[in-house]
Amino acid sequence: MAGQLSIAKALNEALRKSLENDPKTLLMGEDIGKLGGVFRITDGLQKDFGEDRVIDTPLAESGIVGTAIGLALRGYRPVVEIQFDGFVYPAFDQIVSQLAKMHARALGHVKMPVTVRIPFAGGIGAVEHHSESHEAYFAHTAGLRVVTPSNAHDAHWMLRQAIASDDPVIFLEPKRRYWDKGEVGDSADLGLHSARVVRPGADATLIAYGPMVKVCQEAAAAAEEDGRRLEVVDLRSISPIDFATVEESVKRTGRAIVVHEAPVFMGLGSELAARITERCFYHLEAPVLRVGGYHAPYPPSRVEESYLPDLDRVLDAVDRALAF
Amino acid sequence: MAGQLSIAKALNEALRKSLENDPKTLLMGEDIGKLGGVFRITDGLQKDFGEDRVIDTPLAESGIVGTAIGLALRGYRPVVEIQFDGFVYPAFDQIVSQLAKMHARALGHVKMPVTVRIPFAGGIGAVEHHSESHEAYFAHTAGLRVVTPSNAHDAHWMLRQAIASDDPVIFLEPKRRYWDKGEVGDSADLGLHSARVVRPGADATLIAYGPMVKVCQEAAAAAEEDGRRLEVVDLRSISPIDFATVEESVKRTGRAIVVHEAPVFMGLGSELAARITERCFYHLEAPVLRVGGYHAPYPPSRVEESYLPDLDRVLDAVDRALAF
Amino acid sequence: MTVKSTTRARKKAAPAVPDTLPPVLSEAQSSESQPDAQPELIQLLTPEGIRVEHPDFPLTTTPEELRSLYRDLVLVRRFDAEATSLQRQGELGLWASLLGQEAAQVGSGRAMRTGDYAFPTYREHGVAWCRDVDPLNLLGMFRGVNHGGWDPNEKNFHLYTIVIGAQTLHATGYAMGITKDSADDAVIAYFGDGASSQGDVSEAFTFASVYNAPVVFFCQNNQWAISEPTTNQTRIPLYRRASGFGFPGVRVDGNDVLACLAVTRWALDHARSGNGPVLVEAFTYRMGAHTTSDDPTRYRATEETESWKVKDPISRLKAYLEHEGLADEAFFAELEAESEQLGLRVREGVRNMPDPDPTLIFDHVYAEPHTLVDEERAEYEAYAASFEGGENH
Amino acid sequence: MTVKSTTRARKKAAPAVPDTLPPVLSEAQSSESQPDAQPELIQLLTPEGIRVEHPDFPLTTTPEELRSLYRDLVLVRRFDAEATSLQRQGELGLWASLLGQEAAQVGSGRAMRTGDYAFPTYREHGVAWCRDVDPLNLLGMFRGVNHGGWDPNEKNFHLYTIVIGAQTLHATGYAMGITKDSADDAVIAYFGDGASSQGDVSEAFTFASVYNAPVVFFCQNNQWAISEPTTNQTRIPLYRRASGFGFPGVRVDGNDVLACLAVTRWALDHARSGNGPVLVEAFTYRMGAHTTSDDPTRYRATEETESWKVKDPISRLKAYLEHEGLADEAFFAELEAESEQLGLRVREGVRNMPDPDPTLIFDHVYAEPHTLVDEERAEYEAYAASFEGGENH
Ligand SMILES: Cc1ncc(C[n+]2csc(CCOP(=O)(O)OP(=O)(O)O)c2C)c(N)n1
Ligand SMILES: Cc1ncc(C[n+]2csc(CCOP(=O)(O)OP(=O)(O)O)c2C)c(N)n1
Ligand SMILES: [Mg+2]
Ligand SMILES: [Mg+2]
Repeated sequence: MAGQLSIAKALNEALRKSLENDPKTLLMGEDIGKLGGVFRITDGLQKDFGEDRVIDTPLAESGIVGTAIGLALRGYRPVVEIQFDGFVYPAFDQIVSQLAKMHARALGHVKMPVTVRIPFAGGIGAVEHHSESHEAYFAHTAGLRVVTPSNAHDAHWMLRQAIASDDPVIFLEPKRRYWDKGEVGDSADLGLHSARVVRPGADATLIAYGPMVKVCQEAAAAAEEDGRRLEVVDLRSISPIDFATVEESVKRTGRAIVVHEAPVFMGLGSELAARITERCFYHLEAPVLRVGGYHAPYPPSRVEESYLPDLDRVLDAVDRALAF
Repeated sequence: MAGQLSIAKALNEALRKSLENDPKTLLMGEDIGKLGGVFRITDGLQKDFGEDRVIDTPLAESGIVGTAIGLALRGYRPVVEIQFDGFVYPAFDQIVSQLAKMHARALGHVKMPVTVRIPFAGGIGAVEHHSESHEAYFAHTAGLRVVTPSNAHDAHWMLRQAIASDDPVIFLEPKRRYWDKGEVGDSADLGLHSARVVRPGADATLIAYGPMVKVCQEAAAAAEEDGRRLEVVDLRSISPIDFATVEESVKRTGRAIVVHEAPVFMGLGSELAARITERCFYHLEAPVLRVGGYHAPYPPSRVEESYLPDLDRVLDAVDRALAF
Repeated sequence: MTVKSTTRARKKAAPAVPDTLPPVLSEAQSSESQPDAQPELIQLLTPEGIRVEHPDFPLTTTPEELRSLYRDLVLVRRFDAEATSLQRQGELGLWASLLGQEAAQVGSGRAMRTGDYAFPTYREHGVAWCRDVDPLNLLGMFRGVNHGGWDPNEKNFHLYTIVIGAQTLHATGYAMGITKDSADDAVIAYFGDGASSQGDVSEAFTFASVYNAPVVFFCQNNQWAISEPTTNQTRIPLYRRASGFGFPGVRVDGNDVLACLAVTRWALDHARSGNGPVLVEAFTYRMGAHTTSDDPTRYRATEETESWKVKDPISRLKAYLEHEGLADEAFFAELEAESEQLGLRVREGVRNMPDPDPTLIFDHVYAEPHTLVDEERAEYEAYAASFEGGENH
Repeated sequence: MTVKSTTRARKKAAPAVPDTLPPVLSEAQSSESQPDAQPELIQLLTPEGIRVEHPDFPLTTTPEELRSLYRDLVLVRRFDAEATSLQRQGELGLWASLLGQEAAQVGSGRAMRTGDYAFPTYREHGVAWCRDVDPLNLLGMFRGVNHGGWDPNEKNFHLYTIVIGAQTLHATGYAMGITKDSADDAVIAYFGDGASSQGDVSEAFTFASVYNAPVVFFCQNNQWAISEPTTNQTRIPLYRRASGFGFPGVRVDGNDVLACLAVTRWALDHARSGNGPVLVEAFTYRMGAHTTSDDPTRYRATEETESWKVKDPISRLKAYLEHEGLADEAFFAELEAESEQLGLRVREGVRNMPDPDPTLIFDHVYAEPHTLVDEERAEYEAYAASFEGGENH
């Protein structure tokens, strides 16, 4: 992987490599063929691997995931693209009742190596259903693995690891970061489910994933000007969560703020806050604070800036945490 | 409501009263007509109110909820029965993307007075998909209200309040308590979204809802023998949560244990723990502990007793909380 | 000029019924397998602007009505073009153009009675026009100031639905309500060729059929679902889907406003008279991109698009009006002026559309009070106020 | 004895196509609206046990084959009866009886080749039998010791699926894989009349049709979906659903094992030969309750059930074997003994089925290691161990 790649391109290369390395790998989804997907993540792949391996499907998400399950039973390794976050719900039953549970139902006799790629979250000025963060639904569902990269390197390697996994993986792509560029290394330096401290600090820990990692990094940089050293943890994996890394950090800093776009109520932040408090009770100087979306449908794009956590809201939470 | 009624009968009476009081109220679902539903909650209602108001639908949950939305748009007040918890997922898109969001999408011009009744949770020795606790999915979804009664009185009055509500309500019926009897009072003594302290205590607060309230009450009774006075809060409403009542209790007791059947990871307990810690940080003697299901598909019935929180697991958590 | 129609549908590459079929099946399947066995495409006005009769769908129109339909087509196209250019100017975030589908929408829209109800997708700007919905209302969601937000009951035109197919169930439920009310209204559910694959649409067919609901399923088969041709959704013509659910399906020339009017009028009357649902497949073409975000050069040949230009819905009606002397130059000139006016009004209306206050986020989550929303609103307001005093970080 | 079939389907109360249909539609709809226009119900053996020929579905059988089919029917029924009584004795939590549907299941099951694959609902015990799945395997989920748990690839018999219709998509995906492998296997997807309303089933029809997948959709229309008659799901015969999706549908007498065998064999060959999917509707009857939890007296008349008794799938084959002298008393006696043996084996097998260790909960959540599951398992084990030392609360 020479030089700087956008996240989009890093994903495209990951799909290409996976198709090259394993003839059983298939891509399925709406408009992923000639169009290359609405975000061009599958650009050029149908041309190179054929319609048999890069499959434009009928417009039916339950059908896509359901037939992917059948293909997996036949020994294939399907990688499904859901066009936008808001369109995965018609497939919810197939994901939650079938994909997630098949391995257990079969007492381990069958495996479900299906990756479901979903461009998720907001910030792109889109119409309804195109900006949702629904990771909490999937994280609560046993049998699924849920991950999301925040940079090109992770995008590439985590997608390859997800496809190679024998378990179903919900792979959430932070769509507003698709065009962010970064160096993609020659190998995966971490396991699929490890968190990464992306900025060291001592005063408080910012915990984020996917699109919010960048916001937290910016917030940490801004805080530094005020003499506050914020550590930033990129979770990378939402289910399972690498609590060892999180715990180690929070025990050092004594304060944690979780940041995500999804509504705070019942969001990932609640699990992190609950478990961090359990594990670090005597180390916490302040309650774990949460910055996230409101308990409301994702709003029209002209007000999404007010809905989405940004640098100011993160720093406001830092202020509150430090004031305890 | 003279005398003791089972929860099942209290619900049946609530439906009857709602049908009597408002000609726009309709019941829809699978097998709710002649059969009276698999749990007989609609017993006798089709006979008395006709096939036009108590409607046996085709076997298609998305269709049921989707047409209920259309009926609501036409001025009706549909009450939908989903036969079992595990069968609501085919309707997930209609619930999450349509029912929950229609009012906001219309800037308030339309209302969605649709009640979705779901017999939920486990403990009845059933086969797969018949014992699930999926309240977290619905609670995380803005636009829905989510409630669950734990006794006959609440079952009756909360269902009537839910049906009267102009917002969509997910009404979760603790199926293993259907045959528990209790006095049903002459009027609703609480709003739909108020919690209730069902047993006062000073040493720790047990927080539960639906089927787990009884378990917590039993645990509290057992603990009393050891001289421990446990307060039990029946949340009744899962979304929104009556945090005022919770907060008041935990500030008094200094310790809280949340109990639910759903998997702990990303379950209601995480939100309660996170928010209680935020609100009661300096009052907490111990982290909020959680007792619930494991991160696994609901298991075969012969081992469900090991999956479900019971008196011993609750008391074990109380021990741990008190040991802090 | 009026001649007998001999039009046939463009043959799709549906697999022929294979030889291995036993005779009893070949027979049973015959109407499905041999598209030429009967007239598929109902047409009343040829692409050349020649009026033809169809024995089953007689239509009498006054010159005034014809001019009025023409006016609708022209103004709807004008509005659509204006919206496309407003998107290019950055005034809208996105636009889903109806270019090429004006006749399907105006024909079906004008077939409706006042009490009838339409459930659109996100592309039915022409139907909205016929329902007298202010065009500016449609632009709110594309500008990003709301998700629709008009009162659907004001004009019996439901909010745009983006999740493919979901609205067909709402339409069916609404139609079930009409039956319960013993009203003689009917409903149209719009959807696309791509949408036909969604489970919700089939479930809507089932509910409508079982409850005999007065709903017309109006499928605009514009040949494409973003980049996927209709052959990705079905191997036989779509109108035949209905027969599998026990109700009639017809294919109409979707670029022929008169045929769309006549067929939809019949279908609505069929439905409102207690005969249950009908599927109308309007065979048309999406002349533009899927939306302003799309790039159709990646997946379809320009020749295909060119070949549909000669079937343009507006020019054929214009040719007819001119040949038959049903409209004079003054009419066309006035319409041109009205069209400019409309463009201007839309342009100015959009530019003056205020951004909503951010507290809109909290306004309509619930119809009744909700403690969590109230708290979050209060937090938000306090937080926002902390900036107003100039106390930024 | 062999005569020409004149059998017709029991007429369902489907609404006639209304008068308002324009001629072109009445014509197009004719095959849907006039069930008598052609033979609907394919039958090779009458309820009286008389062998009839169907021109499209010739079947030659040796006496041995016939006896073998009879044996299947009897043993499957016996197994089913045993399971029902084991449920009554508290050994099973639930049982879904196939009583009355033995012919549909054995006929279709025996039509499969070894390489073919079946995707059952929760009632296909007879198909499992034909696939050589140990009957005890089927009882695990009904006893509550697992959710199925057999290896589906061992006998090409997928796990039971309880969520209605979901397995039709798995079957279709599997069949798409067969095509990719250029194999000449085929798949059967079982589902019920009630399931036909689920969006997933229609989506499976679409995928199968578009990809020309080698899958036979085998609908056992047993007239009931728990308490709902088939008229709650459709107003025309179910086999016609297929025509709306562009592939053939046939209705076979589901109580006639020979017809089910012949039709399914044809359908599988049709599918495996690259001709795409087929829908087979096996017209049969659920003689018992939906499951042991159900009480059919609440919703259906005993006369109806009685009227189906005379169509019993086993007695008609027995009558044929006897009339034609194809089986002697020794055969029936041996079978009776074998049947008793089976009952005994099942009874003992179930009673000796051990309860799983509770840590089963954690065993197969994921195929690869998972920190949260590992932690919870460790917590559970520590907690459980605290009791073993006798330290209870
Ligand atoms: C459930 C769902 N999946 C995917 C999408 C994304 N999407 C929007 S429009 C579209 C194509 C729709 O095609 P068609 O139904 O033919 O309507 P048309 O756009 O041609 O009018 C797709 C895939 C969506 N809106 N909803
Ligand atoms: C999605 C879903 N909804 C509801 C149920 C509950 N349920 C189990 S069997 C059944 C009836 C199925 O009828 P049919 O498809 O005709 O099959 P049969 O039981 O008659 O074999 C219902 C409603 C379910 N299992 N799955
Ligand atoms: Mg289209
Ligand atoms: Mg049935």
